[in-house]
Amino acid sequence: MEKEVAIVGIGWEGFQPTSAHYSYKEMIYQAAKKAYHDANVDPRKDIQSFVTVAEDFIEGTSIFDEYTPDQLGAALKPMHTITGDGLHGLITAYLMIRSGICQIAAVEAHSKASNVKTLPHITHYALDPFLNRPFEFHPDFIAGLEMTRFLHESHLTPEDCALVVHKNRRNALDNPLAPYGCDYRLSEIQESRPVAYPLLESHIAQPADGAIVIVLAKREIAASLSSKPVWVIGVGWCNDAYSLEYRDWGDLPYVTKAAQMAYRQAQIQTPSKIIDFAEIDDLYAYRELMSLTALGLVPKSDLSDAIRSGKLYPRGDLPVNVSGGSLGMGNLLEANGCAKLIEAVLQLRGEAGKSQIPNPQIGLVQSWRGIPTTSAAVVILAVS
Amino acid sequence: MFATFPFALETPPQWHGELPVTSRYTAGIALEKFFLALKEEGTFLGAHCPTCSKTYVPLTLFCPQCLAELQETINVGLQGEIYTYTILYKNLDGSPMETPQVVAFIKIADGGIIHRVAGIAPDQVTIGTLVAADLKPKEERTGSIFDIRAFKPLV
Amino acid sequence: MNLRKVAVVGAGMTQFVRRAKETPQEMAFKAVRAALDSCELTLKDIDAVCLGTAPDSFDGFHMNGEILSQAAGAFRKPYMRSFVGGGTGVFVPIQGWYHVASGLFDVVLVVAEEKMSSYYPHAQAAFLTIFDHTIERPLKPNLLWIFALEMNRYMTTYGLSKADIARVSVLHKRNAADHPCALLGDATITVEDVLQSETLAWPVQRLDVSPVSDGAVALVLAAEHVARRITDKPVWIEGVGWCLDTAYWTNRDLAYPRYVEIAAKMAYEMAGIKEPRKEIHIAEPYDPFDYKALHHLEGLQLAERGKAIELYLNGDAERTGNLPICPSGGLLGVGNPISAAGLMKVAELFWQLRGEAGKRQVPGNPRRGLAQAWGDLMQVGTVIILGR
Amino acid sequence: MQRNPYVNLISLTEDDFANGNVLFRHDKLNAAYAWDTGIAIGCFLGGLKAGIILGSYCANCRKTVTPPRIFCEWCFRPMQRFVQLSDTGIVNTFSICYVTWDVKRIREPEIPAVIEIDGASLGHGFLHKIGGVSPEEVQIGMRVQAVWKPPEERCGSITDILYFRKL
Repeated sequence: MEKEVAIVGIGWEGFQPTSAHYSYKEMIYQAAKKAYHDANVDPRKDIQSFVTVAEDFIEGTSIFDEYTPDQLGAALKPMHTITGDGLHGLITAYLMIRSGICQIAAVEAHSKASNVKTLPHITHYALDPFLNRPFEFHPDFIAGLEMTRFLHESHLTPEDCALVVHKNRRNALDNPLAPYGCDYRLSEIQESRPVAYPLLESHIAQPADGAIVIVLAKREIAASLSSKPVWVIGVGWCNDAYSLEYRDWGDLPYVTKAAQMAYRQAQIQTPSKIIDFAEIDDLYAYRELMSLTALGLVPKSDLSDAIRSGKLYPRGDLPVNVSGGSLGMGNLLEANGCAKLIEAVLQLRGEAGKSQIPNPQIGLVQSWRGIPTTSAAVVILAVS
Repeated sequence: MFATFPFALETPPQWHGELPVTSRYTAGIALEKFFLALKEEGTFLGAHCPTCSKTYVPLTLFCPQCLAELQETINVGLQGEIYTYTILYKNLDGSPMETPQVVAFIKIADGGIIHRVAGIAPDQVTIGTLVAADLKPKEERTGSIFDIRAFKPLV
Repeated sequence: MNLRKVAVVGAGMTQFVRRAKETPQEMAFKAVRAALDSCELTLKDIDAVCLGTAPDSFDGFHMNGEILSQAAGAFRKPYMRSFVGGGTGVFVPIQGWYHVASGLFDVVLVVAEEKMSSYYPHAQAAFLTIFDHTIERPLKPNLLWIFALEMNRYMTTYGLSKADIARVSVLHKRNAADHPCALLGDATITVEDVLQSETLAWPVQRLDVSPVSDGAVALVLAAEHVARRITDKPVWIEGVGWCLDTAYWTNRDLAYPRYVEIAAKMAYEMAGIKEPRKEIHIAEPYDPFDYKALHHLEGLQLAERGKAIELYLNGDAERTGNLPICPSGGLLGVGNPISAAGLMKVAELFWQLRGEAGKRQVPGNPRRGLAQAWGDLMQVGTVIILGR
Repeated sequence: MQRNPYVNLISLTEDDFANGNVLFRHDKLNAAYAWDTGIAIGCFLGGLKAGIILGSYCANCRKTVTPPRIFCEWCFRPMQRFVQLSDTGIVNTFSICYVTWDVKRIREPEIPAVIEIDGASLGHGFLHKIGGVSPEEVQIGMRVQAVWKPPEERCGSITDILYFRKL
């Protein structure tokens, strides 16, 4: 197991459906100062490289990169933007530290989803202008197509997906960061409005605002900064065919590839035995089940049993999305992966409060950039 | 400590704006050829990659898997099968649709087309149903995805 | 620092044109294909892909990085897009560098693409929204404003004349006449032509500005042990540096790019360069406007403050001079498809240092070159140093 | 060189589009936002509505900046307080712009400028326009003053200042 790079500080602000009291800069500043305090670093002196993840059309600014440095203490420092999920940003910091170009790096991810008034229209602009856009379908049709094929191949039912919603929203009640906690009855979930059959409104993570900052450090100094460094022992990321016409609808080969890369690095042969808990993509409830298989954690044929037996609940053998996931914490756009990473770090440090699972050693975090992408990232964390 | 300004100010909580983006896209080398064939010949074209043994529909200039420039164009007809589908209830702006639509990915060779399915009740649609593109008459075709009215089950 | 050695082993680029028929994906594919062919590799040999493209508004796709992934060779491969505005073109090879230097990958593709003509009717509209949404956009600023404001501050601070600055445009556009991919090469352009061109936003005139264009460029990077197998002429990445200044651009000294200085010093330190003016043999500073080349040469420590123009006045900047500047023809001559233009400069160094630059070849077997790009609100510097 | 690394593209003219020689399609992004102004910019806009220009003071750096923020980007400490600045200043730099963003000629040139605001630390200002003066008269270092909209027309916007005039 490689212990080259550790997470030495985390900070967050939110998560809430709205955040009108702060501008995005002010919101990020709150998260940053907490993370730097947690890592015991001064950004102006100690941090050598900074990364933000953001997309222009979500921010409403062309070249949003311009507005990233000040709230992180990164002015006149090496800083760049990655247009990816927060985990891509974290992996970027990890790569830079391993390359030797820096020893301490910070990563920031945020969402001001409440400020974006036309998100489906913006997502629509990511589709092919000749083949897909002329229909002007709501982009959730893509999730509908994927869910149908996945249920067909896995012999699962919409009820299995509703159980995921039930679990994650209930988990969220124990997570102070999560605004969407609720102990729903299964019937309430199943009676929600259809969006793109078999996808229901209740299966979809609702938008939320928030900011997250994470500080990473090289092995030699990690121990001096943190009494509980959380080691990044494996990273993987991958894309698949972008075109809707050329992709695989029933599987997530890009999640599998990303996971295999991370497992190889972490020297994990049988992840289902080694991973103590997982914080994974659940932007749509069926994606949690689909990802579990793609990650090699639960075979397709065992998924229904896994969700029905309690295995995936906080006290089960493989707790999944103890944080409440995106269904419970909200869809934080590019910050989704980092929100899950926060939970994983707190769990491994033993600081997860009511959500704490007993003595976890190795956790897996996985994210997906959402519709219509085929872009996933996986990070495996460990304490010793 | 941060002290706020000593007298009350009327502070606007939000500032409204837009990101104006107006685009003129070319269909490009491959899709232009694909749509012209649809318009003129009433057929779909695919591109064959001999290395990967794949035939991509719609036509592409390059193989996404090995990045070879694809020279071989194959006429793949108008038929395919429903590989997956959904019934869409929501418009792009989030409002409910008056009549929910059946949208499917029609698999053709190693690619396919996303389009509406017609001529079958939504609750009768199943994966594996064989369908064919229902084209507009030639004189009405413009080289667009709407040259296909919908896909209909084969009888 | 004991860093893993990384080489550039292949490069390819498309022509830079005003309006391409090809889609952004098709353009990226063509550049990647040419880069792979140039070093006789296939996509199987590629471990990961790094991509750069400037604002999504140009190509006209939300998440443009995702759209381009398939064309950039990222099918079932690790893939990320980096973004530092106009600085992106020189940042992508830096991103490629840290991918390889991390030890996780041996061969990485680096791709930059821009199709500005997709923004219709006018690509400049994309720049209206680079300004602060609340306190600047209501004034309806356009891109020319900030360049003109910076140029005026720079000229006034150092007492430079428009006629002197025009020499930059003339040299670069003349150089570009020898580039097979150039959009605006002109072997006969004169200072008078520049001075008589239309005044857009004083002091900026039409021929002070690089043209809006479409194009794509790709490089192949490899770790040392692989690079030596692929080619007997590897070109090493000796130094990288980047720096982003505060977004509060109206609180800064616009006459001097501190951020370029810091980025350059980071790259010089990594490359072990103590006297850049002696140790850099070719410079490709970023030149979207003619004065910017001067501004950047000063930030790069290749000229004293206010004195970069002397390199042009005394002939040092010419291909046969002591410090050839933009032998490619630069953005002013080859064209400015934002991120692709930056990467074009790095490709130029690769060809120059291998002695493969054809009619553009700088004589005397240059050993080391520097490329730099710049972007955002006059805010970011990206620097790479290549050597053989 | 083993292979030609330069690849041709098919270059189109506007006529190719007009004459139907190329298949193309127009589209328009529908992207609307309501950005939270937050504490600092919210107060700045509130100040403009009240006819005053605000900055903020960093006790650590002993510096007053504008537009205001609640944290200092240089020392990363919280700022101490908002400060009312003067509505006068000097021209840091300017341009005389003869074209619109899409490079169409305009009759009356616009004069954008960075105005260093009196009361803020040296070199600190913001973007605005100069008016009520002929372009030849404008110089770097010129003293200027804000010309405000009448109070009833002010809405808490940077455009509550119409322009800066020569003093």
